[in-house]
Amino acid sequence: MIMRKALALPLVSILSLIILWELSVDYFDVPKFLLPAPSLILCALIDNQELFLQSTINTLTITISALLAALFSGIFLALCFSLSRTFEAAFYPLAVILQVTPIVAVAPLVLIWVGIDNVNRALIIIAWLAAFFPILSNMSAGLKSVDRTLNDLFKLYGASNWQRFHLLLWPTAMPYLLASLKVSGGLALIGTVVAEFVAGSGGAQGLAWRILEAGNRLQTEKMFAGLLLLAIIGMIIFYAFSLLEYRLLKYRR
Amino acid sequence: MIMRKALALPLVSILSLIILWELSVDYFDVPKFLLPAPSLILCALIDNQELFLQSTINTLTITISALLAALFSGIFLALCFSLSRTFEAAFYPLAVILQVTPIVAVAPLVLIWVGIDNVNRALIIIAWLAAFFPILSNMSAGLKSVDRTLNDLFKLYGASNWQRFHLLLWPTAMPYLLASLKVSGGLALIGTVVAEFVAGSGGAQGLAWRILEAGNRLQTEKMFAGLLLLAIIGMIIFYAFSLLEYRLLKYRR
Amino acid sequence: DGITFATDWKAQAEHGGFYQALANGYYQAEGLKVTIRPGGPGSDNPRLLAAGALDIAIASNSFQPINMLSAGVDVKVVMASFQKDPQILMLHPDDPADSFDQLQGRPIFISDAAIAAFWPWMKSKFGYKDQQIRKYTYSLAPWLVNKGTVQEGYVSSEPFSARQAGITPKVLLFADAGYPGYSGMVMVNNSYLKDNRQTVTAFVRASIKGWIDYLYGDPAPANKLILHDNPEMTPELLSFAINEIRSRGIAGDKETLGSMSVTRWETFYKEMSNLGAVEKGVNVNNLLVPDLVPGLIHD
Amino acid sequence: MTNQSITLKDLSFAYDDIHPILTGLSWDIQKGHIYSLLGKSGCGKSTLLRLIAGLETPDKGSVDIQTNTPPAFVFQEPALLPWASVYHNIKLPVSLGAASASTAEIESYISLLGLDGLEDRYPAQLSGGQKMRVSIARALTQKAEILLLDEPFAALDEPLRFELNDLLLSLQDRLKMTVIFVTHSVYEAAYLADAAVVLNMGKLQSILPLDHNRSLPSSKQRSSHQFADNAARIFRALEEA
Amino acid sequence: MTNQSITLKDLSFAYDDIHPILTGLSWDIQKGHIYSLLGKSGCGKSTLLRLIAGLETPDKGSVDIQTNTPPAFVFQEPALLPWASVYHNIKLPVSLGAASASTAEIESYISLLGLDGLEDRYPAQLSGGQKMRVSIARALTQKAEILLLDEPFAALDEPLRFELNDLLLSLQDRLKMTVIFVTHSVYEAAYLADAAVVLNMGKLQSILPLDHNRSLPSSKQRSSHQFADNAARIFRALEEA
Ligand SMILES: Nc1ncnc2c1ncn2[C@@H]1O[C@H](COP(=O)(O)OP(=O)(O)OP(=O)(O)O)[C@@H](O)[C@H]1O
Ligand SMILES: Nc1ncnc2c1ncn2[C@@H]1O[C@H](COP(=O)(O)OP(=O)(O)OP(=O)(O)O)[C@@H](O)[C@H]1O
Ligand SMILES: [Mg+2]
Ligand SMILES: [Mg+2]
Repeated sequence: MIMRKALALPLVSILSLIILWELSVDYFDVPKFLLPAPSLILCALIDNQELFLQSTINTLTITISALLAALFSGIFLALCFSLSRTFEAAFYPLAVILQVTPIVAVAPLVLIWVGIDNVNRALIIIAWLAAFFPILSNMSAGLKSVDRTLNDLFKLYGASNWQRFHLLLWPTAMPYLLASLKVSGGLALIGTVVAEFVAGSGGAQGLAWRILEAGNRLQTEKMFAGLLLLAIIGMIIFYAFSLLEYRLLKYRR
Repeated sequence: MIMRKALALPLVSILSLIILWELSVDYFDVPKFLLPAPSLILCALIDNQELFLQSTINTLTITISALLAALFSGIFLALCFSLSRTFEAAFYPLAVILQVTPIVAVAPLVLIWVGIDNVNRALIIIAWLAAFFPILSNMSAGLKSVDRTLNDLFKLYGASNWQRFHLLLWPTAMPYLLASLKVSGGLALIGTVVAEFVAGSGGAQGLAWRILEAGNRLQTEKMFAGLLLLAIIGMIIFYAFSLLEYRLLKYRR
Repeated sequence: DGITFATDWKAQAEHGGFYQALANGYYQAEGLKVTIRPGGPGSDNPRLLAAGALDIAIASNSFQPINMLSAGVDVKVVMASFQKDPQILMLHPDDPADSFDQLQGRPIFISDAAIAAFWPWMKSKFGYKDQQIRKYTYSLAPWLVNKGTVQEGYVSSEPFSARQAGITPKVLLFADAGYPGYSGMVMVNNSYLKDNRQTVTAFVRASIKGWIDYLYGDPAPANKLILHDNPEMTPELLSFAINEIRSRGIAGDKETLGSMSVTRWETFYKEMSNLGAVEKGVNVNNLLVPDLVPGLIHD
Repeated sequence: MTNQSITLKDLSFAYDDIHPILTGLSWDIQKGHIYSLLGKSGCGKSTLLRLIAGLETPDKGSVDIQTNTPPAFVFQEPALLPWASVYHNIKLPVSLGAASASTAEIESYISLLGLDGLEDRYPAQLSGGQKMRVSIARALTQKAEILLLDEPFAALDEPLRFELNDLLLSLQDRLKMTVIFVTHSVYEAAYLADAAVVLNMGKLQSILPLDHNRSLPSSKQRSSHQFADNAARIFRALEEA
Repeated sequence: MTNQSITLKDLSFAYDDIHPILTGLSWDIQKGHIYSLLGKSGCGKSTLLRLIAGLETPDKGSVDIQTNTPPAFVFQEPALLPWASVYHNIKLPVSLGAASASTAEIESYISLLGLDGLEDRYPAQLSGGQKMRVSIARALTQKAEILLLDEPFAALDEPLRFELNDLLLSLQDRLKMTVIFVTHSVYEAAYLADAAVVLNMGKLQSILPLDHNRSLPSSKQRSSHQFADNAARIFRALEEA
């Protein structure tokens, strides 16, 4: 029941938004290059479905790779940080620097580093840069929230670091990790798009390409079709993690 | 003692990185357009100090405004979501859409909306878009982590919503909020820079312009001076929140 | 009342004429209060103009106004700063190639704007493939370290930066290979034009005067403004750029500076629409205003 | 009839479909009486208190409370705010407007519970018994008409427990509140309660009225015949369960 | 000498500079004995157990343990993993390789503690006493040589408590482990312990050896003269504190 409601309501809200949009574009006579009507966007999507499908697959592939990389690296770094205060003090600043360095500025460096023929690798690295920090930050906070007595219990049992991690730290940090995944899922997606903007090649054309090309030609309905696909992917990622959260945390309280 | 160590180590690690950098640029004869030596960067910074100071102030102003806006809106939305499942189901998707929409695509809309002459307002809105989602997501997770018995206690006392918020929910969610602030602080900064790229007119003089135009003109040491300033601001924001975290959570366990 | 003129990048020599007109008071003499609003990589003049947020702005290339027209924006082009588009491809000095058609299969660093505009033309004209595209995000570094790659740019800008890095590149000008577009055009929202014909006329007159003065007189007043507006600009780059514009005839003859020909627009459109680079069924004549400034538009 | 403060009628409750906890329980709780609630671990004592407090909704039946102030509840766990000092934890009902104790009163409860000097500590810096005492102090500041205590003294040493038993009696004597307290100590029940109530199989198995001679000093009462008799009767009732 | 399993020498410990908890405490803990540790709430009993277990480091003095397996510890709070079922919580020491109980053994402890049918529940779905029993079961599966129990039975009803007391005695009889258990119940101490130890003002105030006639059935023992005598002696020691 709850799940059905949780599914129905967003649909209803989005649908009513779309209807409102369609009507007000019509009513206020909004120029279509500013905000095209949803019906036009849908047409653009259907007219170019094969193109969009391929682009979506390309973007999605990079997004998922980057998200996985962010997940593993974020968790791993957070773990290292939790094991050694010294390591944390020494390397956290570098993570912060990576986070606040504009992607346009690093993109050329990344491209040079991986070689201009490995565009996809460059895209993954750039999208990873965008996605990994929330996971690191939240995982660190999660690891710090470990219950003192449970910690003592594990000490008492002489648990190995690995046991401590997967039986105590991991489940403790889970709510934090899940919250960050919802953030990083979106960031990996948007990071991929930005990466395609700054480092993409003409070979594998992701959604960024579609959006940009359409935008440059003022084919705004086509551009919005690309944005729509992005929104849908973002939503799928977000609700997948929400579902996971619901499943995993159900028995906690 | 702990605090002193926590301060000294990052400094040491950054310093040794810089020295390594200087030496290897020299040793490997790295062309300066690729990676200028730290000494050159410092010179560029000093030579253009007034310019950089002004740019830093501009960027910082936008960043802080956007971060504050993200903080209040994120917390407020998360609260509304926690009060009403219906509201959450209806509006969370919109927040997700906002997160995954590329800034380049929305920038013109924002610019048109606030008026082309209110560039700063457009910048704040765009940077806010980048920063607010982690706060919302973490705050939501934090609000869900409320202890059941404490919740019962407040119910029993007939606490008002406001009391429940500031005496129970707020402190419960604090560790989550602080983790997200570390993320959003950086995102607000980088969001400001991106906003300056996409919406700033060349007249507005934030750090983005120093970085982009210097990069374009291959004045790489000047570009890195801009990046350095960004890194420093990012670090200050991050460590300010870390300190706050340390202070606020000291007595918890 | 004032008039805000939006350019397509930070202040540079490519906007020199407008700055000269401003600096020497040519606009003022016409009774105009002009503000120049520099653009950047994300500035989207066509969309802002289409949405009515801007009235008058630079069109970087001939594609922009045509795309606007085909999207249903009522826009007019009233002058062209450059008769030749300053777009180039740049090669490393020791590169064996010395013409466009020898660059098939080579990685080309090319900006988003160019991809949407020139790329289809280059593809069909020289047999390039999408796979060659590498994004140019306003840093020459990837090109500099990768011998054998090709770099897109402006004749008046990128070669200078390359020289700063110790490389004197080979330069291939699109226009020399038959690219028929104008550049640095002034485009105006037609509804604005209707109500402010006098103002626009005066603006064009003053701007042309500024350009002539900038290229053939003393460019110092404009340069001072440019250097002030853009701290990364250098006097050396400015004089390099002016020299390139002059010596390559980018702005055409002194006498016909600013003018456009209907036939050339039509040629451009025919070629590009045949390539599929722009939509079919647009009448480019609708872009032009024949007697706004007498003699500026000819057949 | 007018001196009934709580009426439970035909209460049924279950957390899930398989294990019924309460099955048609009825109880007329008299105003100003002290009840001790006994029963096997896991039989539903805490659940019953939660139902009375309105923290759970019965599946069937009704809970009827005639009172103006919210009941005071000492949960089985201390339930303290980890981020608030001992003092602020105790003051919580006052801060929330659910009670109106003066600073002097709050301080007197702190003293009575032996928490002097710990006011500025945080819960994480307290021993188990100290935490429980903070929770008791918090409930007392409320000066509620109904007191629901879930094993409040289980974590305390015997002398302190005796002291607090007497504290409760004297407060009750003054304020005439209705007290229901869960305990596992038969002797505590025998000493404190006006009636011992045994919960078993989802119903009240027996309600044993107990006699006391409160005029005697407490140590005398604890060694009196009456006391031994009370305890024996409770033991017997429990054994039947 | 050889039958000492733990030696505490001149232990001092404090959490902060102002409140010393232990001040030069010494204690020779005999192998295979059951000690009950009594003392005022907040006097440092839990802290002492933590020191013995090595969870705190003494400021001065030493803790010397001759044992191969880690001690089993029942904390004052249940300390269960909220995300693990009852069964997996009990199995934790085995999962961590700190003990090697078979599945049958684990199930037998579950039965002995009356937790049958609750194996798949999560801690949040248990009553207070049930949680504590899970914690006790977990400690027992460890089959450790040293058992440190911090008020393990405080949350349990008297009949169950008696049962578990006897379970502990029979296990001890078989396995000869050293047991230190904190309790507030003088009667429990009097029945279970070989010696009652009173902690006061940071030192062991007294160590009272207690006599039992374990050949009698438990109910007989509980009403024996010896038992009453043991209890009286402990009461007296506590009063001195
Ligand atoms: N983290 C801490 N910081 C400061 N003081 C503490 C801390 N933990 C415990 N204390 C203090 O140390 C003293 C001893 O605590 P301990 O938990 O050992 O008492 P206890 O004898 O087990 O009491 P109880 O019977 O109430 O459980 C108490 O007065 C307590 O306030
Ligand atoms: N959230 C829950 N979901 C399912 N069952 C629950 C839940 N909470 C408690 N129970 C079950 O309900 C029964 C009654 O629990 P309750 O806490 O009322 O017992 P109790 O009498 O207070 O026991 P104790 O003396 O051990 O505290 C127990 O068997 C328990 O397992
Ligand atoms: Mg209970
Ligand atoms: Mg204790």
